[in-house]
Amino acid sequence: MFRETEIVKDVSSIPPFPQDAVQGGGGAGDLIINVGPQHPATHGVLHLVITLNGETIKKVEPHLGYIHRSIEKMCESLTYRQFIYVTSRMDYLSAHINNHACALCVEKGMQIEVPDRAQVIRVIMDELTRIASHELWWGAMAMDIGAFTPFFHAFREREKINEIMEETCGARLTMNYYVPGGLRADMHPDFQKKVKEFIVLFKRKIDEYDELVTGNIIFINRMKGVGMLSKEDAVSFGCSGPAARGSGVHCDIRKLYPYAVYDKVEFDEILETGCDSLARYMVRIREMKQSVRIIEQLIDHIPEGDFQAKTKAVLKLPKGEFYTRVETARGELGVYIVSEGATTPYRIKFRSPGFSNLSALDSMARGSKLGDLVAMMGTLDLVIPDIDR
Amino acid sequence: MSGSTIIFYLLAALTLVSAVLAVTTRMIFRAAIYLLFSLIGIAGIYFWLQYEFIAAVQIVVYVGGIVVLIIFSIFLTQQAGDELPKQKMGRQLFSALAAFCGLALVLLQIAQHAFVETGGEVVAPTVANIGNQMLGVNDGGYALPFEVVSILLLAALVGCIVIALKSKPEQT
Amino acid sequence: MWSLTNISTGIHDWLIQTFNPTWALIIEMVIAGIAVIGLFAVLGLVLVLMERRVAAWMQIRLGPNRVGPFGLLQSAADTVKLLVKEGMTPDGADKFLFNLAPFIAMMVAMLLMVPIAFAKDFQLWDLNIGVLYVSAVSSIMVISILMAGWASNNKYSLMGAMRSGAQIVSYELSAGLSILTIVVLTGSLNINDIIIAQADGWWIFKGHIPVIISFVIFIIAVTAETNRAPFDLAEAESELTSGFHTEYSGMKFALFFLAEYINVFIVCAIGATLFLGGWMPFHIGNWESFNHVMDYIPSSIWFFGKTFFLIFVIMWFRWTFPRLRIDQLLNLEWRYLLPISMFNLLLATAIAILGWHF
Amino acid sequence: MEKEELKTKIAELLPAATFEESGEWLNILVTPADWLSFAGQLRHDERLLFDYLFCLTCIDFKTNLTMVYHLSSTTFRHNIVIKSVLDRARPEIESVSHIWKTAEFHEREVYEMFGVDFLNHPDLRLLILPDGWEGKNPMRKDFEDPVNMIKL
Repeated sequence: MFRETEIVKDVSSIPPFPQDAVQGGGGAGDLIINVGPQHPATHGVLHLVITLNGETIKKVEPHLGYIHRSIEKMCESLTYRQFIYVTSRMDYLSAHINNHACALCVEKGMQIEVPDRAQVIRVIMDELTRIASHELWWGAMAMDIGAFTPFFHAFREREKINEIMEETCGARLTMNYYVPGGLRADMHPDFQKKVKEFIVLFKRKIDEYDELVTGNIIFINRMKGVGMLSKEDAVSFGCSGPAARGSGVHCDIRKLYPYAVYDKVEFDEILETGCDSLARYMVRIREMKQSVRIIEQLIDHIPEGDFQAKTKAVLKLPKGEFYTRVETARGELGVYIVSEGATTPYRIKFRSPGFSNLSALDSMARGSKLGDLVAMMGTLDLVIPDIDR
Repeated sequence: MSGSTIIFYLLAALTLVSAVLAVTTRMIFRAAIYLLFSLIGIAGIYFWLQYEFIAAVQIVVYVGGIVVLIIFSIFLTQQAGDELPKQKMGRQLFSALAAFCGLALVLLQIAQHAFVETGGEVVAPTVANIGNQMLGVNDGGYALPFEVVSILLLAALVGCIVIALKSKPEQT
Repeated sequence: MWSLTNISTGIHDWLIQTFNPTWALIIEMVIAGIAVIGLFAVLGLVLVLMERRVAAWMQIRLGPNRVGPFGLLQSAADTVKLLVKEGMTPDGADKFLFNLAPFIAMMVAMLLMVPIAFAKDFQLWDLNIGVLYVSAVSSIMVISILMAGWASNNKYSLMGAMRSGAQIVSYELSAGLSILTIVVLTGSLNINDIIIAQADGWWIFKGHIPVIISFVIFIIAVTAETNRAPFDLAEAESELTSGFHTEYSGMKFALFFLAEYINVFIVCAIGATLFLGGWMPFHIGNWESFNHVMDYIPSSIWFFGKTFFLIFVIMWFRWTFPRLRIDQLLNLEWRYLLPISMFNLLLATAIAILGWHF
Repeated sequence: MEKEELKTKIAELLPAATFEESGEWLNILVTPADWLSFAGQLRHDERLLFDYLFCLTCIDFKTNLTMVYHLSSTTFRHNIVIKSVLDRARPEIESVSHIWKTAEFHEREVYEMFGVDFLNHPDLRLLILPDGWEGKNPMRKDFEDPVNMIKL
């Protein structure tokens, strides 16, 4: 293993890619190719060993760990105030929502009442994060399919969200805005105004997205019937989020186990029954519209009051086990804390949505063409740090 | 030596050298590429003779069709970079003999027949003339051979499709 | 009136008077060679810049704007960068073929310049089979891609080469058939004859619906033949990283890159010649006064204007459409384009025989 | 289904199970030997239908290793937690990857991080750790890595 302290002088000592390690592959006429760890389709350091017969995929085998930082182990030595910020680096596209899950778990253990103002701002932030994440997914997926332009169109609107985030949280990607008991700081005075402006703009632009990509005949042909994931398989593989809702699985945590103020706002859980890539695509596109709907209901009704509950200086969770789950842009994020009553968690487990969604890739991809693989990976919306943790 | 002659000798050298290389190289893909150069050299000679139509057809058929076909069959059957094993001495001798016999036959024919200048009028090889000749049914027309060849090609095409359709159920 | 014709005839006359015929011919060849290479360099720079500008315009960004005025020198800077970069040959590659492939691509692109009429009476070689020559020589292009894919000893490259081979060989058929539509209407393979036949109106206007259909098919087919998006499966970077030129770097990569753009230029030039009248100004039937006014615009401007319009259309495709999948690509050709263009050819033949075109 | 109902139902299926109701959900403690047949019953019993394994992990309690399975039903929307205490020296448990397909990846992760041996797992190899990783399991409490770990 190559630690930082060792410098590899002899290149030949680096072990080759594990081509022989593929089980069940390597038959006559099979071609084994490595997609990744550096490959334009993987959006990160994911390594897929693919067994091909001609252009047809026989097996896809993910090799993970290229960006594994052992966040779970790291959290064992961080206090309950500190560990939240590490989770922003997991699924960096839904940093707020990750923080929300951790904050909820600590609040549940400590039985802290979070003020209404903080709850509402949290939900608005979560939904803005979801829109931003889906926008990036939309652009990146269109780029996988071969259309470059949507990427820039998506980033134009995402930039507006990032500006709003920057003003209120001081950061654009890894925000670290939530603390146990509420928010780190109150929202920026311009927050409401800017969010309203963004919503007006975004509602117009999302129709433009549909014109540019959704209605395109080539795009529909590339997505329809590609990467079939049946409802049973989706449940069995533990898929969640848009990937499972595209197969008609009722799994939106915001509806099933409402947290914060999700039980007080009106929105629809998007279900598509196509089970293919197009269905997963449509779920995300329609989800963005629902997120806008949630923000619209809340933005004018942010209650006055504290943004943070009074908490002790040192947080100590009572002995026991606490599990919370939230709906990130990619699916169900579970935070499982085992506490021994100390200031740091004894064991912490993040049930990340990407990890389970990725496990379904092999069964989805078998028998389809190599070109379809990028469509599947695109619609699963894999974020590699979320998978590796 | 005029410029025209130099061009001829250059083209002839290209054709011959790549033909020799095509049979002597032990890398199968290179052999195909040398064959390609040899065919392009022949097309060049046609251009030099100002038979542009024949030259273009030579390129379309041999380069665009046959060599691509050969390359595809190499792709599907061979491993990249592998050298073919060296042939046995007996085989080498036999092929050298066969090549020599062929050469002797051609030289014999050339030596036996004198090249006479044609006295008739020069027929410009325009496309219209070629077309008339190809589809003409009168004396000197090639309609019958043309049709026979097209039936042969059609039969080959149908055969290919039949073979391609047959092998499918065996795989699964 | 200023025109390229006068310059070329002037040089020719002077050479004939000054030297003996052999030397005059050799010098003319050298001049033509230098002119082609010069045009190559200029076209490469212009097209790369144009591509980036068009892309930037469609993607709401600025594009190159730092090097030189309005970023005009950006592609020159890129060329310098590529020239001084290390050209690596991977271990295990067939080095001879690996290094040969980009040159073949380049040579083919250069050879294709031969029959193109850039302006009135301004052509390297007035071949009597000009159109056939173009489709014949462009079929050598596939060899360079196959060679590059094989010799790289890389699986991505090999797959890219296979895809590209299947694609180019298939789409050559419809491109050829749509060219034949015009050949049938004109009755000649000679590029000049085809242009002269459009003196009373371009084929796209006077050839009824069959010519419009074949124009559309031609544009689709040549987009596929030049491996441009949405048919860029040979180098689909989200699937095959870079396809057949994954292993190329430095100037060898630049040659492939340049050859692609020159090929785009050439197919657009052919398209402009066949369907939009080449250097022929916009004429309406026998309306002499209007035609005369149009003749005041130099023929080279007409030619380059039309060609660059078609290039823009092809770039527009690239920055708008998603990529097709390999089986969809072949289905499109064999199930739709080929039968349509065959039927279309029959229709055009009937029109030509019955003299129904204007 | 309420906690009590679940409890009676599960007690029918597996009398040997012990319960713990302190947490949010019903916790059931099973022995590794009982686990496989019990898992099949949980998945297929018509009144339980626990078809969604949403979290599979392991905890190193220094004296033992505890496998934790969080199960949910997409039909009835009830949740339970299954725990199984393993011997720390030779941790072994039956794989459930053929019952819940997601377990295949999660078990591979637990295998490399905690060294739990999953019997009858179809493809028990390293998933996250680099190839050729030998030695200790990083998530165990006694794991030491003087080079890369920074102690606070």
